[in-house]
Amino acid sequence: MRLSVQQDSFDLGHEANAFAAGITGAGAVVTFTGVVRDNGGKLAAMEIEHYPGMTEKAISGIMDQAMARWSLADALVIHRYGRLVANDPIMMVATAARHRADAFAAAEFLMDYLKSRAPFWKKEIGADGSEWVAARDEDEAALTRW
Amino acid sequence: MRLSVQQDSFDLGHEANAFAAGITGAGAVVTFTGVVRDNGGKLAAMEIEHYPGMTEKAISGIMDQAMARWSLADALVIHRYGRLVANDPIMMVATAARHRADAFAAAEFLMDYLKSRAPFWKKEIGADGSEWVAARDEDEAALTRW
Amino acid sequence: MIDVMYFAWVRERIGLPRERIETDAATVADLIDELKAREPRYEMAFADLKSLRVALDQELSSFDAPLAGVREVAFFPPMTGG
Amino acid sequence: MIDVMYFAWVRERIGLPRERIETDAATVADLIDELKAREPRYEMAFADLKSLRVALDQELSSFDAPLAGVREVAFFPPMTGG
Repeated sequence: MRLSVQQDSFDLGHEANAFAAGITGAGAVVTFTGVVRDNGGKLAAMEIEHYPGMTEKAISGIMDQAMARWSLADALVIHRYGRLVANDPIMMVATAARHRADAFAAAEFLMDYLKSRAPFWKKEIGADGSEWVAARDEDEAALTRW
Repeated sequence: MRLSVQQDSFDLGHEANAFAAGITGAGAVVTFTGVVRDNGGKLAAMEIEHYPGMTEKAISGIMDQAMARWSLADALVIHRYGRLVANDPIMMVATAARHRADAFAAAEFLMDYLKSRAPFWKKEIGADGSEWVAARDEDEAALTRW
Repeated sequence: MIDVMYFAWVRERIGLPRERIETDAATVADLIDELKAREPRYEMAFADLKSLRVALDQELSSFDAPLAGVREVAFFPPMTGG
Repeated sequence: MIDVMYFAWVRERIGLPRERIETDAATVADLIDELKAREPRYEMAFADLKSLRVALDQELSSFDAPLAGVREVAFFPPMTGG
């Protein structure tokens, strides 16, 4: 199990390969990667603020829950903060399990909790000003299924 | 949209990066990779037989359905046939969408249909003989949710 | 004349991957009855239809489907891809 | 003495990321009332509690939670990670 909260970028392919190489006995590997959308060219940059200390604590707690709830061989979460531009990777989740249903469910669970329970806040910076990204009702609603 | 039915191995990281680099405007990228399990060291090799022609036709049909049903920016399926050994990648699915729910749903849909509707048959070769992998009832049942 | 193909353990039991067959069978079920009457290895391969699937011209189909116009019939166990 | 932290637009409205506050507030809600009474920028930041979240010692909590023993209080809008 690995968690990294980092300012630096990361390489999806490199991380996916390293994660897959580390697991044994698990036939199913799922990855989710979030990428900065350019909003049709209107986005100049994205600033991600976080709450150092609580971020690691909250995500570790979410990962422990996922490991306990599904038969996971391993799990990985990488989440960036700081200034990002369009097409930068924002974050990544990876899960490995014997059966695909577990790997998919755990990855979706981790994503749903990261969206609404990990202390990150995104601000979109455009040519004509900047704006904090509003939380989506459906992200909060997504938690009720777990 | 890309489909490859191939004997050669592939590199998860390379494919994931190439897929992610090709999409624009999509914030969510999901990959699923199936890996040959070693069954606690009992597996010597896995032979995957397929039905050339029908394989491509069936998978293309499944991918068209996924593209039509969800708002996907792109989709990728790679599936191998021939002789594989433990820890070899068997197949891979990737989906990209604006929102994560679409990317996850489409990837699970593609996997469920690949499992039970694409003409592949796996044979496990062990030290004490070989055996065709039996279809699992839950794989067939998984199709009813779509 | 029709191309008949066998995959996985169906191929192994029958002992060949494909053959061309001269038949007047109206449906897949009729063709299966013809094949079973030929030799024990066919009878063995087609003993349990519940464990078999059929594709007509590379589309999954059913045992009561008509064969008129069909060029390629394939028999195989449930798929185990992914 | 308690550490009070502000994130995202709460931080921007109040104009600082953290401060140490001498308070006898019994609950989070009491602390908010104290802060709002100080200056308009606090009143503005805490105008709509439905759009705010609070963490006590880095755990999500509620506005009616007691502050006894708490060392760090953080106010922020709903999270938008992932």
